[in-house]
Amino acid sequence: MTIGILREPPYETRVSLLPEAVGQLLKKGFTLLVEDGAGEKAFANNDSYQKAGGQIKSREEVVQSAEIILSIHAPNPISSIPAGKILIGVYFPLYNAAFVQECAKQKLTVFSLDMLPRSTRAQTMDVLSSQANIAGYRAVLEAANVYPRYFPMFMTAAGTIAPAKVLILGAGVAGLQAIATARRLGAVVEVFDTRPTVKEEVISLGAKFVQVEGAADATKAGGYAVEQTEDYKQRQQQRIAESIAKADIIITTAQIFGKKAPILITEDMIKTMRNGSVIIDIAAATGGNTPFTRDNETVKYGGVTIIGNGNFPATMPNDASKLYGKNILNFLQLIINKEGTLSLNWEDELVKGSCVSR
Amino acid sequence: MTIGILREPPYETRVSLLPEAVGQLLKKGFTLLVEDGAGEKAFANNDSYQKAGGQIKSREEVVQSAEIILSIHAPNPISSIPAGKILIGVYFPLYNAAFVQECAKQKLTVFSLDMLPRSTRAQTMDVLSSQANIAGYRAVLEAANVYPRYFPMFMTAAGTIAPAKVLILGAGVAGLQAIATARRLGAVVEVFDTRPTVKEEVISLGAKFVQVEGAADATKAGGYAVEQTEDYKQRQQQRIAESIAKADIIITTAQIFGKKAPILITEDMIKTMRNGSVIIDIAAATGGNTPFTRDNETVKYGGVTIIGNGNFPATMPNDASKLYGKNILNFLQLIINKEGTLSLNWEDELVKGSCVSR
Amino acid sequence: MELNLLTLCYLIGAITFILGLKMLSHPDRARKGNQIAAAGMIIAILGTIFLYRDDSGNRLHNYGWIFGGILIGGTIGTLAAKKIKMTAMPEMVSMFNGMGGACAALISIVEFNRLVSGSISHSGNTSLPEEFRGTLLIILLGLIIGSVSFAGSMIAWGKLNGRIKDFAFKGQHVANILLLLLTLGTAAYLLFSITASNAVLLYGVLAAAILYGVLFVMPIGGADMPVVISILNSFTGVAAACGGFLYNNKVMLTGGILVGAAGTLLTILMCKAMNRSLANVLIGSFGGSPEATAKKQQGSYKEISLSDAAVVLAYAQKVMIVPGYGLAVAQAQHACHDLEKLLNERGVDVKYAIHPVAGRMPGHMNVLLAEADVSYDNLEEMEQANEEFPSTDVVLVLGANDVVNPAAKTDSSSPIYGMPILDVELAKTIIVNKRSMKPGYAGIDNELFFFKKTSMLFGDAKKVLQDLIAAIKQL
Amino acid sequence: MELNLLTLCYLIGAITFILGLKMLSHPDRARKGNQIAAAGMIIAILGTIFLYRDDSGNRLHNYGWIFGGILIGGTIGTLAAKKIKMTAMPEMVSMFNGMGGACAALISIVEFNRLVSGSISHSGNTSLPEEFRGTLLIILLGLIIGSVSFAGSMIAWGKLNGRIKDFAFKGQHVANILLLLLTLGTAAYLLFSITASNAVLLYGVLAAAILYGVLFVMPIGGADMPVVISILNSFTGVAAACGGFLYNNKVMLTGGILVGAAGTLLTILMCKAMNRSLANVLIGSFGGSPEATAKKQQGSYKEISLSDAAVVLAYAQKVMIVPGYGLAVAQAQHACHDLEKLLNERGVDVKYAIHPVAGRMPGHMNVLLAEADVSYDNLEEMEQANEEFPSTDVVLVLGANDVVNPAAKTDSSSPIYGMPILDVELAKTIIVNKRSMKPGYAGIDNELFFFKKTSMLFGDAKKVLQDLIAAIKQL
Amino acid sequence: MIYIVILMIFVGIEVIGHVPSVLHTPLMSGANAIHGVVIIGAIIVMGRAEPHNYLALSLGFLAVILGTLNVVGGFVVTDRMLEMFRKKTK
Amino acid sequence: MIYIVILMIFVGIEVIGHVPSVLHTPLMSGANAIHGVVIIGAIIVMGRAEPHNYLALSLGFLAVILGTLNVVGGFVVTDRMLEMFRKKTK
Ligand SMILES: NC(=O)c1ccc[n+]([C@@H]2O[C@H](COP(=O)([O-])OP(=O)(O)OC[C@H]3O[C@@H](n4cnc5c(N)ncnc54)[C@H](OP(=O)(O)O)[C@@H]3O)[C@@H](O)[C@H]2O)c1
Ligand SMILES: NC(=O)c1ccc[n+]([C@@H]2O[C@H](COP(=O)([O-])OP(=O)(O)OC[C@H]3O[C@@H](n4cnc5c(N)ncnc54)[C@H](OP(=O)(O)O)[C@@H]3O)[C@@H](O)[C@H]2O)c1
Ligand SMILES: NC(=O)c1ccc[n+]([C@@H]2O[C@H](COP(=O)([O-])OP(=O)(O)OC[C@H]3O[C@@H](n4cnc5c(N)ncnc54)[C@H](O)[C@@H]3O)[C@@H](O)[C@H]2O)c1
Ligand SMILES: NC(=O)c1ccc[n+]([C@@H]2O[C@H](COP(=O)([O-])OP(=O)(O)OC[C@H]3O[C@@H](n4cnc5c(N)ncnc54)[C@H](O)[C@@H]3O)[C@@H](O)[C@H]2O)c1
Repeated sequence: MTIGILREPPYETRVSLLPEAVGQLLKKGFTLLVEDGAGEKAFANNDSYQKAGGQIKSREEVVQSAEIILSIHAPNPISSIPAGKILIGVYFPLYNAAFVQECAKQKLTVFSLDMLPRSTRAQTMDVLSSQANIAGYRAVLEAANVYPRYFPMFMTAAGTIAPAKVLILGAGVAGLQAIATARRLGAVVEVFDTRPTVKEEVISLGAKFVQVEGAADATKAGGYAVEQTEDYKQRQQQRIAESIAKADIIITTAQIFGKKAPILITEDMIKTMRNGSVIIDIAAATGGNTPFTRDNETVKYGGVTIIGNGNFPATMPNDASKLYGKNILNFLQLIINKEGTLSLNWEDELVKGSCVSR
Repeated sequence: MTIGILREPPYETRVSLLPEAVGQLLKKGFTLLVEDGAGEKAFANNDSYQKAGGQIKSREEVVQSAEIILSIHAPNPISSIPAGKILIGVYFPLYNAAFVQECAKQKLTVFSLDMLPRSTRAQTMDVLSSQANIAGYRAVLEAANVYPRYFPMFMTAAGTIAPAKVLILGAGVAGLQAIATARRLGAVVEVFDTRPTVKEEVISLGAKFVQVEGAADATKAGGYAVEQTEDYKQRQQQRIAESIAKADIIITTAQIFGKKAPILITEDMIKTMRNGSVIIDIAAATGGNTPFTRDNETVKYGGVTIIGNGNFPATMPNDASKLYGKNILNFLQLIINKEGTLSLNWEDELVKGSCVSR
Repeated sequence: MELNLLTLCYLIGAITFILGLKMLSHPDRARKGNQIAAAGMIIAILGTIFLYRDDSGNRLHNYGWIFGGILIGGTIGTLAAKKIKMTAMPEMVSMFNGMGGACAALISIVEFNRLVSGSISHSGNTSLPEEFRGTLLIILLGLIIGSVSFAGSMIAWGKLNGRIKDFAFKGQHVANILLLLLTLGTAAYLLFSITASNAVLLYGVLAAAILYGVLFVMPIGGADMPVVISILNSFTGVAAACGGFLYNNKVMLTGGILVGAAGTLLTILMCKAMNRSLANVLIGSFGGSPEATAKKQQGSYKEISLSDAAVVLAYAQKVMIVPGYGLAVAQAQHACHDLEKLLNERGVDVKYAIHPVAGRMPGHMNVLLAEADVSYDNLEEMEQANEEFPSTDVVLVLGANDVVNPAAKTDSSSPIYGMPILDVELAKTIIVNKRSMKPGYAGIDNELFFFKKTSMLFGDAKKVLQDLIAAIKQL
Repeated sequence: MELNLLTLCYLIGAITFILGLKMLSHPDRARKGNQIAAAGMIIAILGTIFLYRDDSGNRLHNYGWIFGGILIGGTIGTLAAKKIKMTAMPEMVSMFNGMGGACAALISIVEFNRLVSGSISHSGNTSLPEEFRGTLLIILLGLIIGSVSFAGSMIAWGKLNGRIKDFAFKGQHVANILLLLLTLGTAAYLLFSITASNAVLLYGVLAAAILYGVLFVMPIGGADMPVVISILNSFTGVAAACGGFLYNNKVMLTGGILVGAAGTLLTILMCKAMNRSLANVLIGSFGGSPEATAKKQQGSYKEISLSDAAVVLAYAQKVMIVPGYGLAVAQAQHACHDLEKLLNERGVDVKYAIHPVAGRMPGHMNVLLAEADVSYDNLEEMEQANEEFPSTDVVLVLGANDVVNPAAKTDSSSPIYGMPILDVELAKTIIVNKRSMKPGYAGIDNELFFFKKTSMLFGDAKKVLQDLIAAIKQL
Repeated sequence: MIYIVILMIFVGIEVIGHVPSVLHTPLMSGANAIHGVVIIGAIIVMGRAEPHNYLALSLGFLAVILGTLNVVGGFVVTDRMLEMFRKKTK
Repeated sequence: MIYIVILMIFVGIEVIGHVPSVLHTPLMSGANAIHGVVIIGAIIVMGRAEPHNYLALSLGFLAVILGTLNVVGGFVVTDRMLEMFRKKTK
């Protein structure tokens, strides 16, 4: 079987498979076609792909010869992909209905890994987890870099520096990793989330959880957050407002699966913040958790810097690609049998769940 | 007495005294003149100075009326400062002989705080320490931000990530803080320095010290490094070469007081490094520890990113200014008596040591 | 200051008993202690055989019988003790204890007859001369205690090897007390108004005591047998001490009382280790505690006490720690690292087996253990760890659940079916620490906890680890 | 089974002595234990006075004298014990111990005379009848041991309150042994060939024993006196036990032997705590150890033992930890945090006083303690800490030196003069942990270590902290 | 006598005050062997039984056998149990 | 007697096996008070001295005084020492 690796659009630095993963697939008898310059920005040049056994081809050639085509973002235009191919990537179909329709038109079999159920079994191919983990880590590093003060506490001959106060809104995978990283750097961390079970998880990372009573029960939504009542939202905003006024750094990750991200930080709240404070909005891709967030942009509001970045993994392309590639390898094992031929088990909820067009 | 705070040159973000320190001096009966926009980039606008009791003036007014003039970098041109004034800052006279002569010509009394002896007593006014500490911290953050992989080890469903290997060359104040920060982020840290006493200090921070035998004895040089013999340099380079080939991140801080920084990483060594590796050169201001270092520039050599930054404290202007200001306050206590008048005790080695022109 | 050779032998015997018992309470010296006590015993026995003189200075006779008896008893005892399987040892102990009790009872019978024939029948008295009252008391005590101990031990033995089933009837508690009173009453009657004719009542006492012993042990559940054996053990000790009074024999007296006292304390300690009171064990059993039965229904897991876990860990060669989300919840990373260091100091090889999805975020365990400064070199990835489990003595699972659930391999209907897990069951012993039998993230039960090799160590991970550390330090 | 009221009194006495001593070895119950033993003693004394019958069944007489003596002794004893200063207690103990010894010796003298007049002079025998040989042996032993104990204790008492100076001559070691042999020889001679005429030799034995006691203690240094007192204490115990043999009095016997055994063990434990052997204490003293004098020249600091430090910390209300570079070198941050938590659990308030330049880089202590997860709230800046020191019971300095050097305030010629320091000397007690008396970064000596309030606890910080934790857990 | 009893009780309690609970069973077993001293009583009974007092002889003989069983079996079993602890003497 | 002596030695050693070293001095002092039992000997001497045996009377009297000193002083001093530990019973 032939697998093709496409070069991502210019704004993306990752690649769906690194040379090291290419080598593993070759051993299993696959042929690998790599689009020219696909891994360049992820510190994997054509040479290294060739050394691993991949063949460098033009995009046209890859698209034509490969049976399975890997690309993180949807290839543009989708019509450039011949019918019958299998596409694997992260296409966010819930935010992109047009894409799904086009795929169906082209008769493509498309697996969007963001649609995998968040079950324990799916974890090895759960790209949302592996990439959100990076997002949480990088968001804190970004914040520390932009913040004009120290994170850790210092008592020095030139005076005492208080530790930075970090507030994290939304403790999914990204939020949890942000907690861990901020604590590593010595910050004092407070966390908000609407799902009540998160409290224990937050405490297990040594941070403080500030609970707003009366959240809607999310346990039935398969681990994802559900939308909350108006009253709850108000009380939450009030409670958050208090913490925001004290925070030096805010990292927001609150997303609701398939919906626009909720606004958690209003203009008034931002006004209460100290000069030099930083807001990092990981939910920027789905609209952001502040009214000013713009994806991939740094906005200044008064003395507060608001950085929207929905694609933090791209800031750490090598490891991000490595983990993404490992997820892909695991997914391929699911859809390809031991003889190396395609075998799609539509009974399997992972296969069924992740397929958006066939 | 009147103290003036100058606005720094455009490349500097710090300011020599923040509003909070202004308040403290006012209480002691000083008058404070602040150049328009002096603290802007350090997140201290004119308003906040005025609230603290300072008077916003033009540069001309400040220079004329103040008896003591504070500026981190030397005012340019120096001839703009009227004779008889006292200047306090960090002027690196050893690298800038012309400046010293000009000051003498202008009949200025100039204290350059980098010339303070590095004694226990001088620590409260030791700007080199307080700023180098920032440099070490920021250098690691910068490296983590540029490095395309994780620092900490992770064992996840999407594969295991090995911890980043950080090599730190030179374990002065900046180097030590770099060790601490890199270890906080979960990296594995190795350290080189020529001074043998540093070994214990490095171990006290949980890092590994790789000793090159036969360093020249530096104990007599007042804590600063001395230049080493040719033979030693060679063996050192060989030993370093081995570690460099393995390192993902290198942070170089090796400086020799009053001299050009030694070249520790040669071109050949850089070639052995992995794609995506990062070198942060804190010694960039005095020439850098690699042949390619350029101060305040990011250079790419193959897959290796070399960042030269001799002024890391400027990347964290608020706390950097706060600590600098505290150093200045402590130094003022030394040269001003309880009645609030100048009293220069030339017997005191701190006063004597730091004065470069009178 | 009556010093002669026999006294010396007895003195040595008594001292070795004390020393032996003392050494028996320390793991490293226990075996030596046992041997020392045995040596002392031999000295005391040989001394008795060859040096004993009765009040009128006569040597013992009937050597043939004596040596014959010793030979027979010795051979059977050695063989039985050597052949028995390790797991059947407690029942063996119970049996031997019963033998001791029977021996004491037999002695009492013989001495009773001697007393009756010597002081009443032959001397023509109708009642016992006052000065023998004390002797009679001791004889009767020895008889009763010895018989109860004998009968109880035999029942305990039968229960342990499964030949005798639990048996209880309503009101048995009251019946037992009545029976005990009857036994003591008859004995008291004998004590104060013995005549040549009512002397046979002795056999009534004997029968009643045996019956009491049977009824006493009958209703107590098999799991509590060790406690019962321990009590009966101290009974036999007291019975032996009665012999000591009888013959004014110091070594019997000291040995008997020593065992009586130590046995009683030991019984209490055992109950404590099981977190129950002695009364609860002995009486609570009547009717069967509902708690215990409830546990049984859900399958049977077994618990391990802290100090047992401590010994198991301290004497292992290689220990693998499997951290999970519970370790993070308890924030027990530092305690865990401390345990690792402590075991290392004792020469135990300790590694961590990190499952990729342990915890609640990718790399959760790495973050956690890095905080406690656990060396990266000691962390093993799943594949690596799975290779090492077969050569691992003890796996210590700390607040992990799903990641060690064998259902992922065996039960295709399980929601986690197909997920690779840590194959901890390949190791020799598994100790699982969690707070309860509640499931983990995936919400499913874990068969591992019911495996034969697995023991549960309930409690908050931090507390448990701290206690473990303290316990290991005491070893 | 001789049970009468007096026996019961004595039994109670013996049991209370054992219980009392047992409780005395646990800090929380020590006081109660002492009181129990005292109560038992009162019972035994009253029992003796009112219930004692001699062999022929006579009551005691001379009540006036007896009560008079008790009244006088009791009054003096109580007053002396109450008035004495806390610091002078050891010498008091020594004195009382001497009294006990003297008492035993006096009893021996009286009994000797009774024996001689009863069995030799008055009965017309020329030599002692064989059956009294044992009694004589015990009398002589009591005399010698009692006298040595008396004389030694008085010397120890004198040394402790400074009235008697160390005194030794060349060959004293040999002389002492000869004197001892002489004493024992004379006693042996008396034992085997006593007649009415050579009975006065007894006083020779007495004198020799007293002289031996004096010479035995004379050369031993004041610092080792507690060990000596402890030995003499167990001597007196044995002397009292001799009395027990003499009168076949069980309570004297048990009490005496108990003290003799426990005292001997205690002596050994004391030597261990000082890291010396008993022989070293008793013999090494001859000629004075050069080590000790070397220490003295450099000024005198005092060391504290681990377990003392443990008690001082565990029973404090408020402890302030001053971390320094040494803590980092030892990588003892986790152990330090553990100590903090342990003390917290015991209700002790623990804070850290962070000096701005402690360590070797700005914020070194913050980095270090953050690694061990010490809460930021427990870190106090220098100014804040200096305000709290006066209300602090114990300051524990861990590997810090320059930052607590008072020379910065007092000695204008010091290179660190003018640097603000942590004023630890304001606290009640200061314990300093470092590995030696070597100076820190600034290379200057630290007067603090020689302060009266300061005790040194030498060793690697990590090791010391771990040991401290273990010691506190045992309390 | 009464002193010996009381002291022995103290000794018994003190001596095993700090047993770790793994040692409970071996300790019990060891104690079990120790109370086998009854055998001395049996020997005495046996040794002074009149040659024609068959009751005494036979009961005594039985007592000796049982006592020996207790002693020998007890010590051997204990020893076997304790073998487990020998593995590593550390 | 010999049994009592030996058992007592065991008890003595066991009982103080685990003293923390701060308690060394109070423990010594308490033991010191306990060996004051000699006073019983003194009382006996005194109590059965013949009214005219002045040597016995005076020595006995002295012995009673000294013994009482030992007992009373010993206990009281120990008690005072131990007051220090009362501060916090925890
Ligand atoms: N790693 C990830 O990225 C990630 C993300 C989301 C979900 N998950 C899922 O989380 C699970 C991880 O498995 P796991 O084995 O680590 O955890 P787990 O299966 O959730 O089990 C944790 C166990 O720890 C026990 N526990 C909780 N608090 C404790 C305490 N204070 N002391 C002692 N024990 C305590 C609990 O039992 P008691 O209540 O009886 O004490 C519980 O059974 C997997 O199912 C995985 O799929 C992982
Ligand atoms: N903070 C900064 O930025 C900075 C930078 C450079 C220099 N300094 C200077 O460093 C000094 C800091 O003061 P400090 O009190 O923290 O340290 P210090 O004065 O250097 O004293 C440290 C003490 O720790 C003891 N020690 C070393 N290793 C130990 C171990 N393993 N266990 C126990 N004790 C150990 C040493 O005594 P033994 O050898 O007897 O054990 C030493 O006396 C100041 O003089 C300061 O000026 C500070
Ligand atoms: N089974 C597995 O092994 C596995 C693996 C990965 C993730 N998960 C689960 O999937 C779930 C989603 O994880 P994710 O990282 O993709 O989450 P996400 O990115 O969808 O959402 C991020 C977080 O924002 C929170 N949030 C939403 N609205 C909010 C609001 N108004 N205020 C505050 N917080 C708000 C959510 O509760 C969530 O915790 C989690 O429960 C996670 O544990 C499970
Ligand atoms: N007394 C005090 O309290 C105090 C306060 C601050 C600093 N200091 C001391 O001052 C000294 C200088 O500190 P700094 O941070 O300003 O140092 P620096 O910036 O002058 O030099 C940085 C480090 O580079 C090292 N170095 C020089 N040449 C090297 C080479 N060829 N290879 C490897 N390493 C090389 C030096 O040894 C030094 O450790 C240190 O000893 C420090 O402890 C003392």
